[in-house]
Amino acid sequence: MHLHEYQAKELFRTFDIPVPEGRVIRKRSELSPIIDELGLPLVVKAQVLAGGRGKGGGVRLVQTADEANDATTAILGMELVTAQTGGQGKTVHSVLVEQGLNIARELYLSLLIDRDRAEIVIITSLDGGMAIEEVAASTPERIIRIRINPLIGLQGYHLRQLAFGLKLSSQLGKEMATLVRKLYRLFVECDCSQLEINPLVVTTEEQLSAVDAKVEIDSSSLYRHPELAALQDPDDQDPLEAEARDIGLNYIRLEGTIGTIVNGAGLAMATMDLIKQAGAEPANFLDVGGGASSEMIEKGFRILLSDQQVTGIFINIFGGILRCDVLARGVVKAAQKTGLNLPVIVRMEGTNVDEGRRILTESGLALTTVSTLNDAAHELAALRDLR
Amino acid sequence: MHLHEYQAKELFRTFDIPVPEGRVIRKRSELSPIIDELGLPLVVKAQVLAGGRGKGGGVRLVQTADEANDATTAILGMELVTAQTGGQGKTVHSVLVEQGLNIARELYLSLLIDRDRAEIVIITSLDGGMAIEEVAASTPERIIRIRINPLIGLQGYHLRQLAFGLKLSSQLGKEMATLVRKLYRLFVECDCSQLEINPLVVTTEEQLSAVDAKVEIDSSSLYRHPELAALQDPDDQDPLEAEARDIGLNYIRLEGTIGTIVNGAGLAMATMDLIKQAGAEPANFLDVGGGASSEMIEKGFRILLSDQQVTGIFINIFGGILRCDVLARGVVKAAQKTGLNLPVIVRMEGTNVDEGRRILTESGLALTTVSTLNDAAHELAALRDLR
Amino acid sequence: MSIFVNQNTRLLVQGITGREGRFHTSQCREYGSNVVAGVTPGKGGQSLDEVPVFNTVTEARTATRANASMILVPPAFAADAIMEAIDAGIELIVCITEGVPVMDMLRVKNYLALKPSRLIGPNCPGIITPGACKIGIMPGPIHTPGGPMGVVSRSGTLTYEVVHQLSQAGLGQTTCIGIGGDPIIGTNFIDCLQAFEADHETEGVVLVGEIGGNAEEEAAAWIQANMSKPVIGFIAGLTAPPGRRMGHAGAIVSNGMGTAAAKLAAFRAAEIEVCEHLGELGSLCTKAMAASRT
Amino acid sequence: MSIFVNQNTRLLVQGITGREGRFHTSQCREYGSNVVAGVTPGKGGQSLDEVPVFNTVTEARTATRANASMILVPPAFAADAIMEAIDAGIELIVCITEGVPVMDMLRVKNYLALKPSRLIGPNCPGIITPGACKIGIMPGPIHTPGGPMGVVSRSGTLTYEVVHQLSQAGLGQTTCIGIGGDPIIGTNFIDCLQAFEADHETEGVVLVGEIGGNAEEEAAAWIQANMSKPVIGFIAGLTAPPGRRMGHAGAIVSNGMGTAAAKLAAFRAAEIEVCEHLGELGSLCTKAMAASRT
Repeated sequence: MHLHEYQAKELFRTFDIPVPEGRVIRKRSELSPIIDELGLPLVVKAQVLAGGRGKGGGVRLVQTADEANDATTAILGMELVTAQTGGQGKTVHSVLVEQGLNIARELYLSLLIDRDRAEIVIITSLDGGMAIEEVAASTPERIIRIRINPLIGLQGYHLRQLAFGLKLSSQLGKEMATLVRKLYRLFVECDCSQLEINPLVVTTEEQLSAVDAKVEIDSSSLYRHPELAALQDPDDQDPLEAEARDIGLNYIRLEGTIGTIVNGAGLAMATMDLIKQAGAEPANFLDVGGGASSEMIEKGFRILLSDQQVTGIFINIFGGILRCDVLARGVVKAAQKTGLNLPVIVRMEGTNVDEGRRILTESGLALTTVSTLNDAAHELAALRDLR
Repeated sequence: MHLHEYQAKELFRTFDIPVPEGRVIRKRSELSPIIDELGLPLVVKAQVLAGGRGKGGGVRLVQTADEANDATTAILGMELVTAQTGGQGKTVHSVLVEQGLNIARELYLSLLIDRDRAEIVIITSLDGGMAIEEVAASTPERIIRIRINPLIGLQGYHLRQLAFGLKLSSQLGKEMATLVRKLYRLFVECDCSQLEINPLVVTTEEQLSAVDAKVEIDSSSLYRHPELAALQDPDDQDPLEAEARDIGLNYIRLEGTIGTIVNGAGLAMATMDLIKQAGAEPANFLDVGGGASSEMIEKGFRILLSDQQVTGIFINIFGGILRCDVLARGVVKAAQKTGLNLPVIVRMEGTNVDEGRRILTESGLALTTVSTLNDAAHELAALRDLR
Repeated sequence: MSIFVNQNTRLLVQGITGREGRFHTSQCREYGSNVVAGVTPGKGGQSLDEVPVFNTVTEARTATRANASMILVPPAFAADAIMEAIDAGIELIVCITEGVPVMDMLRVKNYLALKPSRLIGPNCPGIITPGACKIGIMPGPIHTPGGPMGVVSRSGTLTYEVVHQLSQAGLGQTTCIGIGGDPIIGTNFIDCLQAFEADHETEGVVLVGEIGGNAEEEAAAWIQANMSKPVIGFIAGLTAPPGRRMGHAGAIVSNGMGTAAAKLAAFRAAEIEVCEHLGELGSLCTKAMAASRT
Repeated sequence: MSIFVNQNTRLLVQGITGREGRFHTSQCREYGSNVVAGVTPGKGGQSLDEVPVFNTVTEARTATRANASMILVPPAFAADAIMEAIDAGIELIVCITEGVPVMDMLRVKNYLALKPSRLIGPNCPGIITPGACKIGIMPGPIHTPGGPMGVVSRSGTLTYEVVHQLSQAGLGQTTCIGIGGDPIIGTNFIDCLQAFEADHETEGVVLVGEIGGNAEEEAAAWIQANMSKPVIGFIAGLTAPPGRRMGHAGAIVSNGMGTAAAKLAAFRAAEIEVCEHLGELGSLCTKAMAASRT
């Protein structure tokens, strides 16, 4: 789960990590008292969950109240297109208005998890403000990577490697050590998957400040962080995805036309690939779980039917411990209940598959039943041509 | 460094670990207001750093104010002899007066460090009040040992092993879990070497209470625990040992007559053994450090000369990086400065030993110089016979 | 022959009295697994379908000499259950539970490195040596005993699909392992490949990967350097959009890393037989195994 | 031959600019050790008697390919220094520092188990392969190169005494190791015995123990089971009073455990040649070695 910049900065504040003074507004009318309170210059920043907001026009430095008004007017409600949003862009529902700082130097700092080595890694670079991938490609020597074994945690020598690597003055090195200790604690205690500050600013007053903040929380940990779970922003999600999540489905909306219902994430991905290979485009990823109960399939149908782009449905279920005959009855029941009227290909395999196929065939529904994935591919191609 | 029971219980209180209400007094006149405050029955407990106080008459349960007065009078100032004090006993300078509890059950609980496996071990037994060694010998099945790797710390399953092992009710199991979590935190945060609660009482109200508390702190860690270092009790130490500690010497007083000065702890122990094997008794352990500077040797002389039991001195120095000639000059200087007039055997070996021995011989002091340990043994035997 | 589990496996189930635990225990027993004990704190002394239940893993192991454990407990208790099994000296720990926080697994994985236990999972279907022992939630009947194929996969139902095709093609399995779809897992591809390479009955291996991380790339390098037996590789997630977790916590392309394309390229560079179309996996394996035997 | 250190050892000194660090660095260099780098945070870029100083161990190792480190930093910084060396991939770490808190060493020792580095100490004189490399604070000249004896000891000056007697008796040393007097140390007796057993030049070993813990008992059991070469054992502390720490943090008889008598009994049970009187160690070794050669 990604946090908005302003949410991440709130979290930083609770860990006493320095961030610029700022306020979030959702209406332009809220701006004027903030200018009075924070003074000028200010930075107006679109709050959408995507990187590259600056290049997309979502971040503006303003020197006067008029400029602040103009920037806020322009950004609030805009469809912000960045390298990470996709072509359609994301609607800006709120902006963060922050005090401008006197910047002496910009650094980069992030914490992440190395899944292969099971370590926490701190990455820092002398070139704040630049994407770390670009620095890694052009001047890798300007990046410092510090690996931390989670069983011993952050130690003095890690902080020395950081401070000497960034060529910080002794005073600034100490400030950085304090900052990184707090960040590490936040990272671990809040179950972060990723945390990025870019840039981490050194002000002309030799103070550090997290001018940007990206935080991703491990969704599996939210049960123990109700305060973080509450930060989930409904505005920022595809409404269908939000609905699916609320009813317990693992659903991701895509741009194609063939809706899929699959049991199991790996098989669901492979099914999307198969649709693509058959010349069609998957409309979604949908994993109804290994068990694939009829309730879950019914829920899946309802979500798919809400997607106006879907012109056909491919159900790919591998019946394991839950037998195919039970699954088939579930599909029929769900189809009847939802009044399904789109062409549906059902590929079903596994325990009791013959009985399952018989139930599907005899249901009277317009279902195309296939047994192998190769057959499914043929039917998918036909479905594509039909359209 | 060992803490007194009352100090350990103060420390428990700062970690919110339940202990009986109590007050420490050093004079009988302080007792009366405490009886008024705490009520009756009370327990009066001698505060000396030695186990087995109960058997030695240092712990009394009193039901009336008169009994309390009698007990306090008897215990304060007594020479308490227990299995751990040695024959001479220890003078009781203070007593702890505590509220009596309604005891339903007595358990045993301790935390210690397994040096070979580098783990923290919790030992608990169903038989509180008994020495754990006795339980281990007679009914080992009534002891539960839980090993904790310090890198992962105390986990839920450790606490379940404890609660199920002690056959605690679900409610009491939860209380015990809370208690042990706090104790573990105390153990680690205060750098304990050992922590023992015997008995850990279950009251008839189903509450846990640490009725006794033994805590040993790792002396090497005291630099980071000034508040614990301040608890060192001068009353409880041999005055010569306290003096030696204050001047930076590693000195332990023994019951023999041959004082020793050695550089290095292992060699000092071996030297004590050698004295004993020669038929004499070592008066002390004294390690003046691997370097054995003349200042340290002079300090050593002064301590030894303060010990009235010392009738002769054996100096055993292996000159390593610090050369024997330098050492010899140090010995001579120290002997002259301290006005040493006891027979002294000097065994010196190592770098520049010939020059060293020449300096000793020519010093005009009554020093017997030997080169091998076997020669030293002969001289020691002679010294013994002389006495 | 087989790897990690066989007819001598004495299975313990942690969380045996839960709904999932009870059901899958009965399924494993039905398949023939020797379930010797269950653990549910507070239910020690009871028994479930003749399987004795204990309060702690140590008790259970002492009483029954269990050498493997299947963990079916809620995610909040999974790390604790795994470490309890490690400390009790259980040799093989199979954690089925999905949704274990990564921070928990970071600690568990490093703790595991200090100890001799092997962990499979979490978030995995388990491990099965057909005809001998099933530890997990996979459907037993799709498997065929006797080899020649080993199967290792990050997925669940996708593995069943693969196994089914193998069985249909007349290719039995020595052992099939779902290593789990989480970012941090106990046993990885290389551990399994190493064991398959050493197992005499295994003649070839199907490796089923998916987007996220670079376990497939590392496996490919290892295969090229060390593996004498043919490996057939499949990767799921060619069409997965970047930055999204595809069901499995570990299945995510982030910052251009972990793409299916990169993994397939690594397979090809390591001369691994790549299965492009999942529907053809069975026939591809038949061909590959025939080629390797000549 | 030798164990752990030889003429290829490239030594780094952590805490090189401190008083102790500077002095013992010069002593080690005088003996012939190849000191390639020093580390003192904040003094990177300087040099000390031609030895370049770096801010971090990683930097130093990258620049100089140091493969061993001698740590001479105050106790409060020792654990950090050891872990820094571990993470930098230093193969052999020798920590001389006395007074490291046990709780620090508990963590370090377990962390070490995750990594390939070897730690000797803390609270030890170090390790020397006479004529080739000295890492530590022992006096060089008392040693004699060329074997046949290996020496391993928990003590400092007591080890010098032993080595001196060996040299006097005409018995040279392959390698002499002070493993340290603390309760928790990196390399134990068995690690050294194992290495001595495998070292062709070492023909016999002197093992110098003392009261506290049961490392000597474990060593005795290992020797009986695994060692083909003669071992001569000495234990200090027969007259040590129980419950008192005899200088070394680890030298304490507590609750009747760790007595010299028990250790000597274990030696005898394992048929280890026991040296009763320290003064006779040299002659005893001469006899034992002569006997083993016939």
